[in-house]
Amino acid sequence: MIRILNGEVYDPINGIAGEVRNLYICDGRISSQDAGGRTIDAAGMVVMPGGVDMHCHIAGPKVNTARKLRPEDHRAHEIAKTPLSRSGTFGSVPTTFATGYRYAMMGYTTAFDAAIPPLAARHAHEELNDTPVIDKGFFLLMGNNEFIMERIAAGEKEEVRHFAAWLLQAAKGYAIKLVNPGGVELWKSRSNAHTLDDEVTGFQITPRQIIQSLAEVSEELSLPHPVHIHCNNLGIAGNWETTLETMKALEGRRGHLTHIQFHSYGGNPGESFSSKAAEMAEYVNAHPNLSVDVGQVMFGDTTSLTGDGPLGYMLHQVTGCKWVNVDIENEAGCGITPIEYKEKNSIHATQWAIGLEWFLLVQDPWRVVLTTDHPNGASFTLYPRIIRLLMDREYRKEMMRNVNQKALAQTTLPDLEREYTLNEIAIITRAGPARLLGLQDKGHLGVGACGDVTIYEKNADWEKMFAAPRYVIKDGQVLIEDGHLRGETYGRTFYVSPAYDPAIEGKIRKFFDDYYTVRYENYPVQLEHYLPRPEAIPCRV
Amino acid sequence: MQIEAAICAFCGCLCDDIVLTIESDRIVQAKNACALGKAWYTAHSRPPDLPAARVDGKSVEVEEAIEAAAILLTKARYPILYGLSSTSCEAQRHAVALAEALGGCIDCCTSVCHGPSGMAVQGFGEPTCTLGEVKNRADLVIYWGSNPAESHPRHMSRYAVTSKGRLTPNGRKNRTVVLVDVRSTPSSRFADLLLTVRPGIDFEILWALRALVLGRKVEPAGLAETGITLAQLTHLAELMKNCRYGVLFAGQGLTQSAGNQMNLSAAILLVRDLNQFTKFAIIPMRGHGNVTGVDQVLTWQTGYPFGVNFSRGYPRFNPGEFTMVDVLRRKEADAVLSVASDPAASLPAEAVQRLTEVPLIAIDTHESETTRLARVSFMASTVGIRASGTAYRMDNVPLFLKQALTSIYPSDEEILGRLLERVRELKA
Amino acid sequence: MADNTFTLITGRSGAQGTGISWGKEGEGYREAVQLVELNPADMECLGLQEGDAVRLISRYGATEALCRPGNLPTGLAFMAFGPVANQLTGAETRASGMPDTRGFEVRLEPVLNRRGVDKR
Amino acid sequence: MIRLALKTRPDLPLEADTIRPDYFAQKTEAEIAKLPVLHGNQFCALGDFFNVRGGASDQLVLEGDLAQVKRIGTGMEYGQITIHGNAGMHLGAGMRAGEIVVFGDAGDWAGAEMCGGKIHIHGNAGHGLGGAYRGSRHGMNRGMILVEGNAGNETGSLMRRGLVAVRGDVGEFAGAFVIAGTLIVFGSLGRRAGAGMKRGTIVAYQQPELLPTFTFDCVYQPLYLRLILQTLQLEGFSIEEEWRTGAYRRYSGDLNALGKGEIFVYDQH
Repeated sequence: MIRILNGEVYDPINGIAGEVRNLYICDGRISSQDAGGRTIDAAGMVVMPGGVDMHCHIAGPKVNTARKLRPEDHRAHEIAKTPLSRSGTFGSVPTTFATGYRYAMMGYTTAFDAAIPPLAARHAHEELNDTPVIDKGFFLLMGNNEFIMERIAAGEKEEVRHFAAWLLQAAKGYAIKLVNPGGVELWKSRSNAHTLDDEVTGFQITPRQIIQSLAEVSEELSLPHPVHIHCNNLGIAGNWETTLETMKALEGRRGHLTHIQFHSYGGNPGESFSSKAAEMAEYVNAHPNLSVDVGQVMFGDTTSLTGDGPLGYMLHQVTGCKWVNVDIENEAGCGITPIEYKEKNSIHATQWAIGLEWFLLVQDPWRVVLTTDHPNGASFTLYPRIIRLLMDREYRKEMMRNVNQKALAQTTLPDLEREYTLNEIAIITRAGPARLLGLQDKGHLGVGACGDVTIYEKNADWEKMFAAPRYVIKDGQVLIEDGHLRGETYGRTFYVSPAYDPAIEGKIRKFFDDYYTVRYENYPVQLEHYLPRPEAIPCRV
Repeated sequence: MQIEAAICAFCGCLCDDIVLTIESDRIVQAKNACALGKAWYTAHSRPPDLPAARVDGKSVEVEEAIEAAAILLTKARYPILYGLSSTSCEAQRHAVALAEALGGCIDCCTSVCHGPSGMAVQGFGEPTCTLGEVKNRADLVIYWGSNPAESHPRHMSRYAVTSKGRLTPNGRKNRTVVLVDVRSTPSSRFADLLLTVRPGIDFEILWALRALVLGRKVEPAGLAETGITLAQLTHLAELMKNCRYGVLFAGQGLTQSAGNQMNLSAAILLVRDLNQFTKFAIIPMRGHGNVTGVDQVLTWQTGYPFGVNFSRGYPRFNPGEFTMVDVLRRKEADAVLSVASDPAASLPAEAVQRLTEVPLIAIDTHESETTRLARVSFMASTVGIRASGTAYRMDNVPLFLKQALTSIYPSDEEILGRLLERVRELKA
Repeated sequence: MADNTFTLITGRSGAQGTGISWGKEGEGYREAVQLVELNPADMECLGLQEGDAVRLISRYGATEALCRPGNLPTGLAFMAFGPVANQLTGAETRASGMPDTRGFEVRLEPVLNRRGVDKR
Repeated sequence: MIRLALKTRPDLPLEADTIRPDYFAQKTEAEIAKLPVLHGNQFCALGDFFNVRGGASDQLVLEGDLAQVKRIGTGMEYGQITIHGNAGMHLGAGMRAGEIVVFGDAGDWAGAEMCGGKIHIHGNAGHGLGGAYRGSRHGMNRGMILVEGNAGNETGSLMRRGLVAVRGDVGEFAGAFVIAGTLIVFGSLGRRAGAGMKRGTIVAYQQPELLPTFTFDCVYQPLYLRLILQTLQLEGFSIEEEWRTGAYRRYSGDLNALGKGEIFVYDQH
């Protein structure tokens, strides 16, 4: 039991924006009753719900391959064991223990991996079980699933739905994720999808059909989080039209467009590169069915790791760096390559500016979420700096002076004077993502919510304030105090379990016999073995 | 009783279509298993004939052996944990924690099998795929320095050669199979093209192939020692460039021959170059049942796949410095814990010598050279037969191995878990 | 092979593989790891018949094995992985972690008046 | 000057990355003796293993067989270390400036990824001399390494700038994947030298076996080589007069990489 007294509370879901209040936590949850216990004097401090990262890459095959790929990125970035914590290494792709501790140190208590191939779901769960502190889950790659594509081609909409539900159950996943729909399949024959209406060879369908079918399935299954889309043509000049097409293709259905920064480029490949954030933000502002997370790029060395195989190859061609590609049978793919974002590079500077434009141009903070697409745009450890860029106009202008001026001048960023308020920061870092994820007891401090609370000491330097909260409380336990870990804990794994017609199982089994190398029986993840602290989030019909 | 879709964890193929017939707690039949798998199932379902734990050759309670092992290990100041290739990821997770708690080194059989592949990946990356893509798409399959007929007997039928898939409906007929080796093996008869090369010149051949694929000039003099003509190589280069989906399976013939990691670097660069023209993948022929899994576990816990040192309380990586053979040869190790491996029978004699000089603790599922040599030894239940747990196939696909028979010994996971707990107490 | 020098290749063999499971005391395993395969012409050159014992000497050590004709080029010798071959392999890894286990030189000397048991 | 004489031979690897002239420069004898070194997995004091004499100097003399002592002078930024005896692994790895002289052998990875300064090894060097650690984009990046004896595999691999000269033989893959820089080998150059080199120069004095992706260009007298040989002579390497005036066969490669690298082979005729 904990009492947090006299803090300046930011709880946007409950309409509280900086009021001085007391908070009580009882049995791990926010309570209306003061049941005593440890008292934290939060006078003069900022109190917020624990942070929620809705899109990062922290577990599973491509993350681990990226770790393996880059010993040079870990050397001299180690953390030693303590009596309470395990050791690990950092760099752009930290080890599991390091990931959990670091999120906690930053006041984040929930994170979702954004792209897990179902065939490797077991692997993702294993890693999440070694990721301390935070609650977690993952989105399941379905945008290039050959069973789904076959069923779409056959016009069997129902079967797509039943299969998607079966797959979510089998993998213990949380949401439907599309990555370059159709394009990853095409990459397996060294091609790619360039428009929403390209034909996916061998299946006689188009990316548009995949997007529409799975957006519909997400709604029909009443999944807590709508379809999560990484559009076609990521990173390619002129891709904004594809992104807008994708938004339109949703035809009013809910959809979350992820790392939108990477999809907001004007110009022509090899010739010109510009920002289309302003035009696109306008579209998003006018369409309440859409939400985005930004995928902010920050300057420095990082690792690009993506389920988008052809993108990985393109980046490797640009950088000449070492390159991993994995084609995953019947389902997905991935590409990995180190990348360094440089301030003076006109493309990189434009990308940096576009991310900030998105934050500053979307009017409704509930529909824009702070992410770096960790580690693609930058490490999640840079969130506090991004917060400062959003809250401190002068700092932003100072940073703008360091970047390629010609590139910057072609964006609207120099004209944007907006500064985020603490309440808006609370929205884009916890309340908003929790709501978009459909997590009812996350992202707020109302009675019954998880006892995840972050308490910051005020500091004129917002980066410093957000980088090192004074206290981080997880499920009612004070885990971080003055930057030190005070306890050892492992969080829950969120998943969904939508119903399906078991008649589909025979067809799936046949498909496995024909095309998979693992047996149907050996595919589903054993709940009791791989999810030691499971929490099924209900699908509300 | 019958168990369908059991998974054979002997080799890196992890064939998951085995049908087990069980009679009075013994596996009497393992349908679909190869000779290696049948031997594994039959041998590992024998009734126990050894005490669960021994200290100095005397049978003791497991608890007593845990105590003895924990004391030996905590006293050591440069202990090394080794093996882990034939156990579950759950056990491997404990092993890494134990190495960390001890401030020792941890290395797995990778360092003496595909460690060079790992180092090459760290240098250049890896275009690869899962075995299902080979089954569904590959029209050109190359085994280089590998003898799957004897090392991975079902590799060709289940995954790479005769299997049928989406773009390979006629199986073998849809594929060209190339074998590159220094000798003729039982695998040779499956090849359409057999290149017999001189030993130790794989790098030169791969390097020349790269040049041919890239359309560069090749000095024929540079091929003089290889046993292969420029014409033969040109033909292979053309096959590679013109296939739809090619796969190069890299065997220990590449990793263990002169050049080691550079041979694999050359192979990876060749495959990378080929991706300018077509789709091409490389897959290392990982040997033991879960040697791939230990790389995974070590990597997610430490950032590095093998050869890790915790002397400073955090992980560091350096093959040649923290790897088993080196730590033994230089006589640095002052205690050794071997898990699910038989270093005394599998490492060079000069390295094995050190095992006889320092406290040796062994955990294995059967008696071995190492358990016989050990001061403290534990018998453990075999994962996939008498214990359950996770294993990763050679293409990194994770599978859950179910227990088929009753447990007669504790599992590696349990033994390591208890050892870890005791070591932590002693260290506190 | 005037100087009796061969290049030794070690590797997996079927019998050695099943022996791993059966435990290494088994007859099959012991036989499998004690064989050295040579090209028949090389054997003839050395006056060796199948089952004859030979002494192998590398820069790292020496051991004895029984020879058998195999389908491999002249100048090459093959042994299955195992404790016998390990007497010949080297623990130097050249800063790679991988010992010298394949493709190194061995000298081969027939052991006079001693023959292994021919299974058939 | 500070003298460290080994008094207790470590029975386990001893990591002594605190033995750095730039660390010692501002410290007293007593403070130096208390600096931590890692013996196996336990931190001990430098004084447990060495007799320390002197303080407040960036001139260090080490005595004894230090083959088990790793990381001497890693990352050092100035000063001089003279070692009378052998040195263990990672000698001067990542050093930025200053000088290390070893009257004995050095272990693997001496001068790996160094970015300045000079290492002179009078005995043999191990593997990875001036090379790169696994995964790194480049190895040595400025500085000079001189070896009077032999060196092992991957000498100067992934070198980006700098000079490595070896009086004796080197192992395989010397100068592999070199980006730029110079490697001179007066003894025999092992197989596969210059594999994957983009630019840079390898000089050999015995005809090596070259990869099929190196092509012969011409015979000539590279002026720049004269300057380098002169530098080496000033450093105390004995240089034959005809090496400076003689002709060299030039091979270019690696054609599988950029192809702008060169291997010069001294042509006696």
